[in-house]
Amino acid sequence: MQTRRETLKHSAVVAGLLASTGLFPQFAHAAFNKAAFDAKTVQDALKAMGPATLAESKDVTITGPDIAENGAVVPLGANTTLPNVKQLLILVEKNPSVLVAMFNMSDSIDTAVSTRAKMGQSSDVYAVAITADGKAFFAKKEVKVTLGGCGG
Amino acid sequence: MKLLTALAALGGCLLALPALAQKTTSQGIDEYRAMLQDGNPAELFEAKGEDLWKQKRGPKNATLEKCDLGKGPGVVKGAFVELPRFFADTQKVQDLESRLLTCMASLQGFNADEIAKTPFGKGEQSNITALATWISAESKDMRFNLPQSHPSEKVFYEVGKRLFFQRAGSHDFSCASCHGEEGKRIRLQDLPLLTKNPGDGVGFAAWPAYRVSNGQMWGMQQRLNDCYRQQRFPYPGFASDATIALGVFLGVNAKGAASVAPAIKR
Amino acid sequence: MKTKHKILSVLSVGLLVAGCASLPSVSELNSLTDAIVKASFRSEGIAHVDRVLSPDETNRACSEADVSGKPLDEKTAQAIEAMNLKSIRWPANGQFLGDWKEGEKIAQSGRGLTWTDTANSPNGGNCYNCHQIDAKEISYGTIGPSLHNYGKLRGVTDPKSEAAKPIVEYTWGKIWNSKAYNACSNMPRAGHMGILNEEQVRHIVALLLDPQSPVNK
Amino acid sequence: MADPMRIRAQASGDKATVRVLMSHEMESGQRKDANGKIIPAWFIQEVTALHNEKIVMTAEWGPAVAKNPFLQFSVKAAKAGDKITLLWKDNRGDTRKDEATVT
Repeated sequence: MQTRRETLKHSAVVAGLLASTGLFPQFAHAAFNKAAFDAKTVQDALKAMGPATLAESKDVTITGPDIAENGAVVPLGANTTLPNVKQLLILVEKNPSVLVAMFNMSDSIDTAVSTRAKMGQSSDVYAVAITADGKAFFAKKEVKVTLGGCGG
Repeated sequence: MKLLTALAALGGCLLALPALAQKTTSQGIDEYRAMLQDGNPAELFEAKGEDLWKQKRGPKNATLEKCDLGKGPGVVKGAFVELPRFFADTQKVQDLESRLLTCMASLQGFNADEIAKTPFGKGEQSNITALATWISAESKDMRFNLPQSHPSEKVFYEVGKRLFFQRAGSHDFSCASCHGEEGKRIRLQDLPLLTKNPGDGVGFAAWPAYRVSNGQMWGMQQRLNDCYRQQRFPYPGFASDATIALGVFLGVNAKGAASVAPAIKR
Repeated sequence: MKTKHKILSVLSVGLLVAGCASLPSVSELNSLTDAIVKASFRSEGIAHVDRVLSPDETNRACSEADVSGKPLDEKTAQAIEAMNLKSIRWPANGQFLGDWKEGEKIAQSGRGLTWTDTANSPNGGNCYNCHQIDAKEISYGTIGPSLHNYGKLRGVTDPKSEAAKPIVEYTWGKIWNSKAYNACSNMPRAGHMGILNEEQVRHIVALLLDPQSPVNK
Repeated sequence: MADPMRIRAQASGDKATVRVLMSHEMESGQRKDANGKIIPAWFIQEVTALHNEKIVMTAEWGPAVAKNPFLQFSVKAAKAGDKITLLWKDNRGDTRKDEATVT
């Protein structure tokens, strides 16, 4: 593992790199998919992503706690054993906007990602895998969000 | 889409099932906490703190590398698990944060009174928290062993004990109302018994900690400050003798507990 | 600054004593603690510094007993209970029971009276922080006893009946001033200290004693 | 400028597990300030991961990713000494790039 000092040293160099443009032209993403991130339902989010079909699949897994002590940080993971997966999505059904994160896959990584989401209340959470031929497969589970401490 | 709707309906049924058994709840929460252990955002503050320690800053453009945290100038490893303690140069019992304030004033030329008045998380206060986070991390897994040889340290323990049992405020709460008995909870939060060693990485041995609920890094000063707020007490000054005496009481009681700081908390 | 000097002098007196004996006396430590409290706390928002500077007799006696590790002697305890019992304000309109649904909301809320609250924000009862009440709420504390089936277990089928009167009155009194029944109870004195008003106490009593309340279902 | 990320990349077998912590408010856009005004959303919107300067993953995030985000993924055919680079860009256009060496 690299030391913290190295990270800091690197970041100084890196600041310069970012300033001098064009070193990573790949960083210019396709335009942020605003429609997908504004969607209020799982269906609408997927519509904005493009796939025509959606089915539950045992080959997709959503990982997360059964109970989250605090909705501010809920660890969620999506992974799949399906071939030709183009994108992995993490969604929280009862959030004001359902789509939490979208990951564009490549052959160089495992089709498994984890991150942490905010959840306003207990809800179903979804992992969706979109394949190259435009099909979407999902898994879901319920995550309960408990109240905090003294409430003060 | 039909399937999804059907499944959503099923989800609704699941929600309507009777409440989960208590045991399952606490197991579920343990599982949740375990999931958060890997990747504690406190690491971000740790890195910042180490950088701040070695950086020339303040009116005197100096680093903190000559700061004496109790084990000699510049000695960081092991200092955390022996604080608060008596310092001869200030003739005061000091905790980690008040000691950092002293060093920032004497070595770097900062105005200690001004920093003490700054709200938590702002300006130099957030730097003190980052420094405390890194310094605590340098004593990770070491066992608490606060000195009690100087008379002032003994006096502060006794004062801290009185503060721990002080019932006051609109709700008559003392620290002991919540932390005076074994195996109690507020809502679902387990409450450590703080009149003795509550175990490795529990209570005093778990701060500074990253608070998941608000995404903030808290040192012991802020932890105690918020305890007092919830106790409905008036406001304890930053690095005030009351907070330090309470720290001595908790720290001495925690003797032998291994430090897990910086921890991650709900 | 003046207080700071005072404190230092108190402390150094303590230390001089410590020089020859092992520790300052109990009364010296008590007054040093008072001086430190005075120098350390300040008013903030609605949390006035008086809240720690002038403890009432109940809190003073109970804190001291806690420090010593010994419970209050029976006579002092009884005197404190009698004093607190006398302070209980019984419902002005003779109505002990309000709406249990409102009571549930008050029991859920832990808000009010901190320095981040305002004077006109409604206070909660903090009940679930320490008690199990409605079994459907899984997030409850255990500092106080479970109150699930509170009325049922006490045989209250009609809170308005003569038979239920002692339990109804005790429930009111306990919420209004817990120390009337247990001198050094951990429970706040909700009515006595102005945490909850009469109307709110009525709702909590209903939550506990109304046969329609989920507590008794 | 934003604080550095913490990146750990650990090789095991024929791949490396990458764990990243980013320093960011991730303001949801749902919260109100003391005066009742909505605090505008402020969040990391784009993330790119590179293995020895080759892009292996890109991501788009919304404001529901938790504050001080955590991200974990595994890079195939990565070995000790390889370089892992992460970049992010938030909705205000602020960016950050950090690197780590696989161990």
